[in-house]
Amino acid sequence: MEDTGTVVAFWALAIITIGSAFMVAAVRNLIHAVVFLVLSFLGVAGLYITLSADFVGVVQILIYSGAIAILVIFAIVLTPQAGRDNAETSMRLPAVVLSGLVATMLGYASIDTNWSISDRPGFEETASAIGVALLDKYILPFEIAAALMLVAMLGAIIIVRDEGTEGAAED
Amino acid sequence: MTRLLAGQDIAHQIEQKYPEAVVDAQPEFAMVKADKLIDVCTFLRDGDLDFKFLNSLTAVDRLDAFEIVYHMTSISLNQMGSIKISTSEREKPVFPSVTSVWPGAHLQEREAYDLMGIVFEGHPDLRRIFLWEGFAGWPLRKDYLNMPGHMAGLERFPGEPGKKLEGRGNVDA
Amino acid sequence: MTLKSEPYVINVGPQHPSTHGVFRLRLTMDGEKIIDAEMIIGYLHRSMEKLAEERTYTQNIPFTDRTDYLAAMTGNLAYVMAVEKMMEIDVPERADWLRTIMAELQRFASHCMAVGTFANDCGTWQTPVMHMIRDREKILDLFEMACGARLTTNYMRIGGVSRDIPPEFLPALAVLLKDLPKRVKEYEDLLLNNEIIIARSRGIAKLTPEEAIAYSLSGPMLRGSGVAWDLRKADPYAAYDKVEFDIAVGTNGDAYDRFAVRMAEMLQSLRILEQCADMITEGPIHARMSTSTVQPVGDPVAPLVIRPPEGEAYARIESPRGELGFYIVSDGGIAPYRFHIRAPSFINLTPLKKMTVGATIADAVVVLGSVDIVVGEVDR
Amino acid sequence: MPILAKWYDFRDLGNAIGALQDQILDWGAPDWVPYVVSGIIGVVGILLWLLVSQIIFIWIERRVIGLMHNRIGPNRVGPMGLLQGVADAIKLLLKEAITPRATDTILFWAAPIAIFIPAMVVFAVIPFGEGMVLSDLDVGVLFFVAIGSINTIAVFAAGWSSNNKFALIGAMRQIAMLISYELVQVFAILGVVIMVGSMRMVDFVEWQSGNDVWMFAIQPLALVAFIIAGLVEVNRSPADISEAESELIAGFHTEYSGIKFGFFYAAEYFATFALCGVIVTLFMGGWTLWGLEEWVPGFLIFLTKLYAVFFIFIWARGTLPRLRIDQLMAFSWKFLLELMFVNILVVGLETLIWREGGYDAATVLPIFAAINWVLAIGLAIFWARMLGHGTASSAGKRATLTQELGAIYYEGAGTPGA
Repeated sequence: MEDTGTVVAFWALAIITIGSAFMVAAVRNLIHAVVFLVLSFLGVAGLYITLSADFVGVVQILIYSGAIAILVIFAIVLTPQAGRDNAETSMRLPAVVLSGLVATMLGYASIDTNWSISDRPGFEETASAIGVALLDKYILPFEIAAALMLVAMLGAIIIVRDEGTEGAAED
Repeated sequence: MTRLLAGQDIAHQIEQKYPEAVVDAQPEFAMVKADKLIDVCTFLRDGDLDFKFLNSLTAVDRLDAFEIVYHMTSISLNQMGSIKISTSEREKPVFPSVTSVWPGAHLQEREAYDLMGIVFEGHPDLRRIFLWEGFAGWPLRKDYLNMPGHMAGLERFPGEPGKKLEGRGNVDA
Repeated sequence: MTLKSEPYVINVGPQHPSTHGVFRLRLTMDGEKIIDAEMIIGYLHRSMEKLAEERTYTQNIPFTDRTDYLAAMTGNLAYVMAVEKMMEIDVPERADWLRTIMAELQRFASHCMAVGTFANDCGTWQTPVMHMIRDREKILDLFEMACGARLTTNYMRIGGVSRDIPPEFLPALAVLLKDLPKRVKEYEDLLLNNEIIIARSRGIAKLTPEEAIAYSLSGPMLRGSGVAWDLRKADPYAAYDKVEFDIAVGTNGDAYDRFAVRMAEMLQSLRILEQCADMITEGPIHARMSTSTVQPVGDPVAPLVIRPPEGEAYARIESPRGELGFYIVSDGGIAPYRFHIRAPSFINLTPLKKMTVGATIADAVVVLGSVDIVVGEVDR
Repeated sequence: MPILAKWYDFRDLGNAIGALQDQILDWGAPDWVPYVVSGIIGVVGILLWLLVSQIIFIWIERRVIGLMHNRIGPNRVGPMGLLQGVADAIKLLLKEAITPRATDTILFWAAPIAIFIPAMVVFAVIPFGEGMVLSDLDVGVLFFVAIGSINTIAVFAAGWSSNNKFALIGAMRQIAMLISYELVQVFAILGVVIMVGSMRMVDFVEWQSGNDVWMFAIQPLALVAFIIAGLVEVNRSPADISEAESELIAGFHTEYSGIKFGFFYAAEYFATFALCGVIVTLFMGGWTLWGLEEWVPGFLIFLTKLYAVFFIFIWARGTLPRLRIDQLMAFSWKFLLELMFVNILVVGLETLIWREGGYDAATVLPIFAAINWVLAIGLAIFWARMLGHGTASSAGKRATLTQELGAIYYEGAGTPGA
């Protein structure tokens, strides 16, 4: 982790992620905010890769910047009332102060504690390690999550279905 | 061969149903009263003449009157006939619209209105079809943009011997 | 939880790759579904009916090429037959045969364009239309051999045809008639049974026979809805009563059936042409005009100025797009008093709104392709 | 393995790079410099190859489609029209890149770049030859799918920011298609990954050359689904819905002109090259050809296969008509996805039997191949019949011929296109 390449990469990605995250809140146009959100997702994916967790990094790109961003975009585009700009709120000052406090607290906590570096060598084969862990050690949460998602999907279809039955049914 | 029904036969059929509807009967067409048009057309379509197919609807400017000529065909009997209606009103000729009888007349009536200035009452959407809304005048009328005293149409080829029609002066040699 | 979505308006045309000319369709869309369609035409309106009143009967013949520029021969034939009907001229037999040959060649060429552009609208990348245009070129060469022009032929005259076909015309036609049927069968196998074209056009813009007759549709539109009505059979003109052919009829009245009807009609045209090629007789190609008309100096056969008796006449023929009729009123003058063209493309557009509302933009394009309009004839 | 391990033995480009690295280290550069230098050389190599092959392929595509239309195709620019690609590039460079007034300028400017980058980054994972892969991730295939999913955002940004109704419809259609066909693509790859047992691209090639069989012989269904999903992803006919000329003028890049449009045009070609590369690696044995790679450099075999697959796409573009957007979606959700589920189930069982039973590949693979081929064809026909495709009402029918004037032949039975 100490050789110069990854340190440079880390700091570059950190700046991108934090910067675009900040821009998400600061920029006026809502669609620009979403694009910056996607940029921060990619930054986080880059950070995963610097930690040589390549499977999680790639899945982060696939899931977050591929699917969830589209979800957010459709949400924005399909809600008619949503004005296209970040609403002007009077709570701007207290928001800044509060976020400043939280940031300093987190910063202090992360710098002050001495993280114990585990001596075990990094995984080369991260993908198979995750696969094995998912399917034997954590099989129960894996199945519950699958069932939950299935229920959610069916719920979504049912909500749309009965509302559109007369339209969609016959043509 | 398609049998061309003479105007007299059609007039005879119409008279049985609507006695006073027929004004005149010529070999090519039967002239019908304008206000009786809808009843006559519905009878022609649904009666035993079975004129379900309207071939064409044409507006003719006869200088002293406007005529609408309807050509109809009966597909089952392979017969063809035509009727006419006429009005001497020059400024704003008004006729009943046959779109209720034959929907096929929809565009043809809009064309007659657009080019000849004939208003069809009961037409669902009577607007100009070819020209833009603000266009002044009705182009197909004989007196449209005429030089004073000259009527449109070539009556005699310059230098051509032979009779000359009255009231139809043109560039004479 | 109904999503409030406000409709938006889209202009398809007048400059658009698939509107077959300057034809504008203003669609009001709710998402992908069309809720209102309005056609705005008149961009090519040259008011031919007014111009024709200022020219003699013979000078009007070139106008009829330019209304339906994809089927000029049938345009000439219809106008010329109307005037002959008014003057009771009977045309010599050879002229009848020539007229039938030219009309059927024109139908094949026009259907080539119609079927090709319909496949284009279904999304093929110009491949079928290029092959069909190649066949159409061969027919245009025949026209050029016969009357010197490929598109605006101006071939027919009142009382006959302008000039006889050169000796090498019939051999060239025979060669053509040998390989065109194979071509059309190839197109039928490739396009008729193509699943994607079937999926795109089956069930689109269905019209029942009663609706088709009520909307006074004609030609492949009417026959696509199952009504076996063909003017060449109903009221045989030229030499159609001497040739054997069938009427092609669809069964479901949708865009696919009109496409199938046009394909079948192409084969029937070739069948007629074979019979005409070997049954054509020798003889004069122009009727001798009666003395009542003005005789010019020199050629007694084709008078310079024709003056039909007072009266009116409505003659109609089966053009590739439908019933093409000419209603001519004469007041004894040398120019028609009223010259009305019954344009099949214009009237076939009447149910356009009924056919496109409820469908998507992709369907509206396919519907327009199946109606097969020529804007020159729509706007006149 | 290479007899002459000298730097000029170009059969394995690794030699040249290796020699270069030793040279740099001799000059006493810090340890990370050769790493960066070889990275740059790799990137420049791929970029050059991409640009050259794109320019040549513009010409090849228009020529081949021309021949399908029995016309000649471009022959004006340069000898036999060979410089057509160059002419297009220059034209696009010189044309003014117009920005319509009411557009969202930042997004409008960023969209072409956002589309161009993923199309380039994908090549980092594709193995051109022995040891010739820019970054040998052991999640290679997943990287390809993940990068593919980014250009959905770029397409939306392009469609949304150009403030043009046609562009918006095109963008919405494109997003809907990409999402539904991404699933099919992932499941198609899953079948192959299960059998090979790893996601490293080089492993696929080694597995196929080791067992002397091409993956598409064993899993035809996965190949067909992957090609169709690929066609949709790179937006080429018969699925070029969002830029369907006959309906929307040019889909989401209607408002772009000049080099901005050039980026869209180039990105489409690069994405297609990448797709062909992955198809060749996954299904057609990458750079190996039954031992030929000993003599002929691997990347030449790989490129010929890649261009052959690209030809199939051109062929599809020249002949097949376009599906409507809802039919394309129905095809993915109602047809392809179910086939993929069954495919994964069967492949999973087969691999389980193979691994647990400990059989060797030579006996077991032909059986799997037979099962999978029969399954693919049988399942496709059965499922299509279930959805009502092959039935009589939707079959192609000639018009009926009749002599009877005025008769009515209307049955009204035709069901709308399934």
